[in-house]
Amino acid sequence: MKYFVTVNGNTLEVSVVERLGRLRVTLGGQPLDFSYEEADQLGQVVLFSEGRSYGVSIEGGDTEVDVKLAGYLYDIQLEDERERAAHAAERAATGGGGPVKSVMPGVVVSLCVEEGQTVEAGQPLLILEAMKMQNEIDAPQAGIVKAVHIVEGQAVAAGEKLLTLAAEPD
Amino acid sequence: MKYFVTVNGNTLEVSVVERLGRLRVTLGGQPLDFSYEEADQLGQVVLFSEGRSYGVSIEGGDTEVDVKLAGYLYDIQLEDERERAAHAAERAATGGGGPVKSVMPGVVVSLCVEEGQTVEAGQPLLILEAMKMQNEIDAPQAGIVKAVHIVEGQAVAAGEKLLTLAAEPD
Amino acid sequence: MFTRILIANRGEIALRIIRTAREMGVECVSIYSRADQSSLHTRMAHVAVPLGDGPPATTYLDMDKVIAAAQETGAQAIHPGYGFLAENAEFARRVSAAGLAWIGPPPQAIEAMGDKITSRQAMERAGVPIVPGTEEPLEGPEEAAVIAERIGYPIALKASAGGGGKGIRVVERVADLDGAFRTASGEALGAFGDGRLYVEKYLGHARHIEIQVLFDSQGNGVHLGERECSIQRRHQKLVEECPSVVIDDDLRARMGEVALRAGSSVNYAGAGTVEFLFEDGDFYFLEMNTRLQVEHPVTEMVTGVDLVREQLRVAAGEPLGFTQADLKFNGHAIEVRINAEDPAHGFLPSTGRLSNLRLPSGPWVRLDSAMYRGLEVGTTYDPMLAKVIVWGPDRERAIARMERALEELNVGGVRTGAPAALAVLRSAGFRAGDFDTHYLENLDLHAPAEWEGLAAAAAAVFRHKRAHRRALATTSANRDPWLARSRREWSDHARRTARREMPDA
Amino acid sequence: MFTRILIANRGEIALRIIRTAREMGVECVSIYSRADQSSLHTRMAHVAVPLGDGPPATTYLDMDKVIAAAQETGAQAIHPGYGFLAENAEFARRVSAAGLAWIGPPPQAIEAMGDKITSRQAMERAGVPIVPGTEEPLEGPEEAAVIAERIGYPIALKASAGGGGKGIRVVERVADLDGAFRTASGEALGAFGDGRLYVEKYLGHARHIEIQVLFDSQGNGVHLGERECSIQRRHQKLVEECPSVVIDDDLRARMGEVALRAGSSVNYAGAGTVEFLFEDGDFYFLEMNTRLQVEHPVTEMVTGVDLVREQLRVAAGEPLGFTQADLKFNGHAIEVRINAEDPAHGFLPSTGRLSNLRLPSGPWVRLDSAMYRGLEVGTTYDPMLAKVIVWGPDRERAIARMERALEELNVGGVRTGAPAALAVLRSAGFRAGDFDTHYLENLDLHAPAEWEGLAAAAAAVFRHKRAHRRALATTSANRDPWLARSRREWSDHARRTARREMPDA
Repeated sequence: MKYFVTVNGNTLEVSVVERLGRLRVTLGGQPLDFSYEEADQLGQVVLFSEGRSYGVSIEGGDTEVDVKLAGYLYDIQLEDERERAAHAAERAATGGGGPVKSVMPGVVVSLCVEEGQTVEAGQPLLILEAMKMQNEIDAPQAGIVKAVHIVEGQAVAAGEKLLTLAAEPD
Repeated sequence: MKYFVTVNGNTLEVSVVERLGRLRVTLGGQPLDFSYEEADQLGQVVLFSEGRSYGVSIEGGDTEVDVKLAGYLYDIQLEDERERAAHAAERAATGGGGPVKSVMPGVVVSLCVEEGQTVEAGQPLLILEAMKMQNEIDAPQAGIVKAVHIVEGQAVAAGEKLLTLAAEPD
Repeated sequence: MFTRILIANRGEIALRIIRTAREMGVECVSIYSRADQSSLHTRMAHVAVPLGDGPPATTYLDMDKVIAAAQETGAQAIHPGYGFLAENAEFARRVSAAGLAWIGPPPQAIEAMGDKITSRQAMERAGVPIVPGTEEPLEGPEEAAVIAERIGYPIALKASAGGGGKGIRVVERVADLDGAFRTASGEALGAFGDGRLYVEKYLGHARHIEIQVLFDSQGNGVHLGERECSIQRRHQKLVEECPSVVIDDDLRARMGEVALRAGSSVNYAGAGTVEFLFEDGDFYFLEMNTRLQVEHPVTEMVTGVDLVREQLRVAAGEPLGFTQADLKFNGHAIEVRINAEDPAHGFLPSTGRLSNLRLPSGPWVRLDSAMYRGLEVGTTYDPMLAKVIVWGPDRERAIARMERALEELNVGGVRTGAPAALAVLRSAGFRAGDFDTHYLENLDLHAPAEWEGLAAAAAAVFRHKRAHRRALATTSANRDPWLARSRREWSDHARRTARREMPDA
Repeated sequence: MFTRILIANRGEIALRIIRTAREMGVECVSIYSRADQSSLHTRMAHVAVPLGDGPPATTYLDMDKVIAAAQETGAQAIHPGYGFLAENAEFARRVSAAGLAWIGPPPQAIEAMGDKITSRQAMERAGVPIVPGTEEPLEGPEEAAVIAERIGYPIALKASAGGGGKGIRVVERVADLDGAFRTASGEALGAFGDGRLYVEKYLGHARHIEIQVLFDSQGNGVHLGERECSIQRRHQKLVEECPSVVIDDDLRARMGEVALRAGSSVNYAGAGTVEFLFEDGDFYFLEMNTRLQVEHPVTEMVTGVDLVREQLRVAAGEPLGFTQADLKFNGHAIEVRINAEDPAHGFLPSTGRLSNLRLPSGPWVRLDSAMYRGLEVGTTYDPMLAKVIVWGPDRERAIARMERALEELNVGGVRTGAPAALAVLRSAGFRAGDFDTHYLENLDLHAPAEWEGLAAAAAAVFRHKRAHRRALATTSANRDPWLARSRREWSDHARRTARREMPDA
C-alpha cells in the first residue's frame, strides 16, 4: 500500500508491503532498510534502520499518528491514494477553504467575526477559554467566513467545527 | 460468605456479604468498618477502615492472595467452609503428611532420601538448583517418605510435587 | 511537630508534600474530588476525604469543606500547596480561627504581597527596586495609553489580582491596546473574579530571576539563592535552573539581601519567593509569591534543604536552626515541567487518557509526578502533570543529563511540552547562557528533519499493521453473520471490561 | 573519548551505563538474547545486536559473539558491567587483541585479584591485613577439618574461583563439614566450572565494609570512601549505605590508604572495590572486585562523582584530573536491592510476570531499574530487578526517606526482598548502627501484626469480588448455550489478544 505521509510540512511517499511476514518499505521510491518490532501492546516499538535501533512510541489512528522518537514528537498525517484524491477534490470544491476546528475543548467567550466577513490570515476569529487561559483562534488563511457553527458561551469539544472559511474569489 | 483466612500463622474468620452494592465485612464475628475501591484493574486498591485509608495492592487467586500494604507483604491463604472441611478430611487421611512441592522452578541436582525412609523435621530431602544457587529443600515435618516423584537431573516447575511424606504411625 | 496534617491540594504537589510528611512521621489527610478518587494523592494519604463531585469551586476551593475535613480527621495543620487556596489570606485566617496551624506565611503578608499594586508601593517604601509603571488600577485602555506614552512601549498590562501568567498581555503599539486590554481584563475576571489591570514598562530582554527565602516565626531569615526561570511560554515557566549563569556570588548576596528585606517588611514566615526582572545587571522587584513554588526542587537539589520540611518546622513554631553561612550551594540543577499541551500548536492544552508511560530515572534524576497509567487528563485542573529535575556537578553536565532524561520520557495519550524543553536545552543560546524571557517564543520547535523519513516510515507501518489486524478480525468474523454481530457487541463490552477481568494481563 | 561503546551486559546495569554514556554523547551498542528482545537495555541503545536464542553461555557469555558485535557495529570499547564477563581476564585480553578498548582494569590485575588464593598471598606481601586461613585449595573435607581445628570454628568454606556469594558455606562444627563441602563445591563447579574450595576463619560478628577506589592509567589513584554492606542474606547484600556509622575520618583515611596500596600492588586502573571484614576496630582484606559494583550508587550520591563516567574517561586514557583533597563527602546514601525472591521463604527465587508496577520517586530518590510492565522474570538471569537509592543530609533522614520510598514501591507478579529491607530499616539495631553480617538472619521478617486483620479482610473481599465477577459472567453466558460456548472461546482468545487490540486500554 502506498501512503502520502506529511511530517513537518513535507509530504513523503511511503509504500509498505508485507510478504510472508517480512516488511518491505520504500521511502520516496527508494527501498529502506527497516524493521518494526512491537515491544508491548501500548505503543512501544523498536525500529531498526540503517544499522541503528530506535526505541520509539507510536500512537494514533489511520490518518493522524504521533511518533515520539528521541524525545521529539513527529505529528504525522497520512493519506492513502483514495483519501488523497478525495481531499484534493474537496479542496478544489471549497477553493482551498475549509472548516476551522477547535484543537481543544473549551468555551467560546467571544466571537470576533460574522458570516460573510472577509478575513486576513492571522486575524482573530474568536476567543476560546480552556484551562483558564483565553486563547485567540486566528484565521489559518485569508478568505470569507462562509459559516459560523457556534455561538458565544458555547462549550465545544476538541475537533469540533467552529467556522468554515472559503477562499476569496480571485 | 464466610472465609477462614490464614495470615502470619493465625487463622481469622472473615465474612463478606454484599447487599445492594454495599459490603458488610465481619472479622472474628465483629462488624468491621471497611470499604474497598479498585483504583485500577491491575490490583491497586484503596481500602478505608476505621477512619484510615490504605493504598494497597492485591494479587492472587481464590486460595492464595498476596496483600501488599505499607511496603509489607501479607501472604494469605483462604478457605471457605467447604474447602476447610475437605482439607481437614485430607489431613486426617494422610495423618498430617502431604506433598512437598517446589516453591520455585529449578533442577534437582541431588536427591538425599529414598522411598520408605524415615525423616526428621528439617532434614534435607533434596537439593534444587535455581538461579545458580543450590537450595536445600528440607522436610517440613517428621515422617516417612511415601513417594518420590522426581529423579536427579529433572527440571521442575514451581508448585510441582517433589515427594510425598506420610506422618509416622504412632 | 504535628502528628497529622491536611493537604488542601491535588496532583504532584500533594504527593510532594505527602512524601516529606511521611519521612517526618507526620500523617497526611488528602482531600479529593470525585474525578480524583483514583489519583495518587488519594491513594498515598493516611486518610482521604471525599469532597464530592464538582468543579474546584465546590471541592478544592470550598473553604468550609476543607476546614471541616481537617477538623473531622483530627489534622492539626493545613498545607495549601500552590494554586487553589495557597495565596488566599481569608482562608489562612479561617484556618487559624478554626484552631488549626496554617503552613504558610501570616495572612497579612499574603495580603500585602497579593495585590500587585499595594505590594509595589510597599516594596518601594522598603527600598526594593521596582519596574516603572502605574500602581493604581487603570480606568480603561485610554489611561493605559497615556501612561504607555510616558514610560514608552512596549508595555505590559497585568491583572491586579493576578498570578501564574493569567491576565497578562504585552502591547507593542497603541493600536493593539484596546484588544489587549479587553482580553486581559476578561481573563482576569474569569480567573480571579477581578478584572482590574495595571500597566508596567515591559523590559524587552529581561531575564526572570527569583530568590527563595525562608523565615521562621522568630524573625530569622535566610535566602537559598536564585532560580533562573526565563524560559517561558505564554508567561508560564517551562525550564528552570539553579544557579543562574548571570548571577555571581556578589550579585547573589545583593539580591538575597533585597529579597530578605522584602520579606521582613511584611513580617514574612515560612518559605517564599521574591521574583525579579533582571536586565543589564539591574534587577527589579516583580512580585513575591507567598507559597511554595512549582520550581522549588532545583533549589533543593543544590542546597540539600528539603523546603517542605522547613515549612512544616516553621509552622510548628520551630526556629530555623541554621544561618546563611551554613548554606552551601553544590552543583547545578534543572527542572522541566511536563504539561499536557501541544508545543507545535501554540502550547494549547492537550487532553486524553494516559495510556503509555515511560518515566525517566537513574542517576541524579528526580521525578515529581502525579501521573499513572489510566489517568484522565481533562481541562478541569492545571495541565501540569509532572516535573523532571536533574542535578549535575556543573551546568553542562546537568543539561546533558536532562536531555537524556527527556529522551527516556514518554507520555502517551496526551501531548506534552517536553519536546519544546528539549529544543531549548539543545539550542545554542541556552547552552551559552544567552537568553531572556522571550527566548522560547523565537525558537524553532519543529522536530529535527534528520528523522522525518524514519518517522514517516514508522507511521506508515503503524497504519499498515492496524489495517492488517482489522482485516484479520473481519475475515474470521465474516464466517458466520450471527457470530459477527455477537462478536461486535462483545467487542464493545470487552473494550470496557476486559482488563477488569484480566488482572494478570 | 569514544564515540561508540558496546555494553556486554543486560538489566539495570546495562541501563545504568547507557545513561551515562548518552550524557557524555557516546553512542551505545547493546547485545541481547531472544528473551531480552523487549528489554529496556535493548530499547534504549543506539544499536542493538541480537545474540540468538539461548542460555547465557551462548549469548552474553559468548566472547566471540560479543567481540564480533562490537566490531560489526564500529564500537571502540567494551564495558562489561558486573557479572557475566566482567572479571574474566581472558575476555579482557581478547577485547584488547581485537583492537578495542577494555573499560576495566588490566587483565593482569583481574587475574591477580580473581583467584582468592593468589590474591590473599599478594595482599599479604603488600602489607594488607588478611583473615587467618588457607591459601591453597583444599584436598577435601578432611583437610578442611584439620585446618578448622587449628584456626577454630566457625570456619567458612569458599570457592577459589568464586564471588557473589556462590559456593560459600559457613560451618559451625565438624559434623556439618562433609555436607557443606559437597554443596559448596558442587555450587562452585556449576557456577564457575571450578569446584576448588579454601577455608578461612569465620568472623562471628564482623561487618562487611568496602572501599571504592579509582585509578587512572597514569598511576594516580583516589579512594571514594567506604560502603557499609553488612546487611546480607545468603551472603548476598541487600541494604548498603555510605558512609558507615563505625568508620570515622581517621579510619576512613587508613582503610583508603590500604585499599589504594592493594590496587597499586597490581597496577590497577579504573574503578574497583576492596572489600574488608571489620571487627572490633580491625579490618581484614576479603577480596578485590575488579569491576563496577552493584552498590556503587551510594558512593555516587555522597561524592557527586559519576563512577561510570570516570570508568569511560580512564579507559579512554584520560587522567583523573582530581585528587583526594578534591573529594568531599556530603550527607548519607542508602541502597536497597529489589530482587525477585521471597523473604518469608528463605529468600528463595520468585518468578512471574510483572503485572503491576508502582515505582517510588520524588525528592532524593533514585531508581536504577530494568523493570517494565510485562517483563517475564525467570530463573535464567540474576534475580536483581532494580535498586532504590536515596540520599539525605544525615543517616536518620536517609533511613526515613528509604522507608517512604519502599512504601511507595509495589512490584506485582513476583515477590521481592523489599519487605525484608523495610524490616531492617525499622529495626532498633539497624537504626542504632549496631549490626553485623548476621543481622538479617536473626531478624523477624513477618509483616507486622497490626494490619493482619485488615489484610485478611481485604483478601476475603478480593476473593468475594472474583467470585462475584465469575458468577455474573456465568449468568449472562447461561442464557443461551450456544452463546455460552462461543463466549468462552472468545474469552480465551481475548485473554491473549485483547490488549493488543486495545492500545488505549
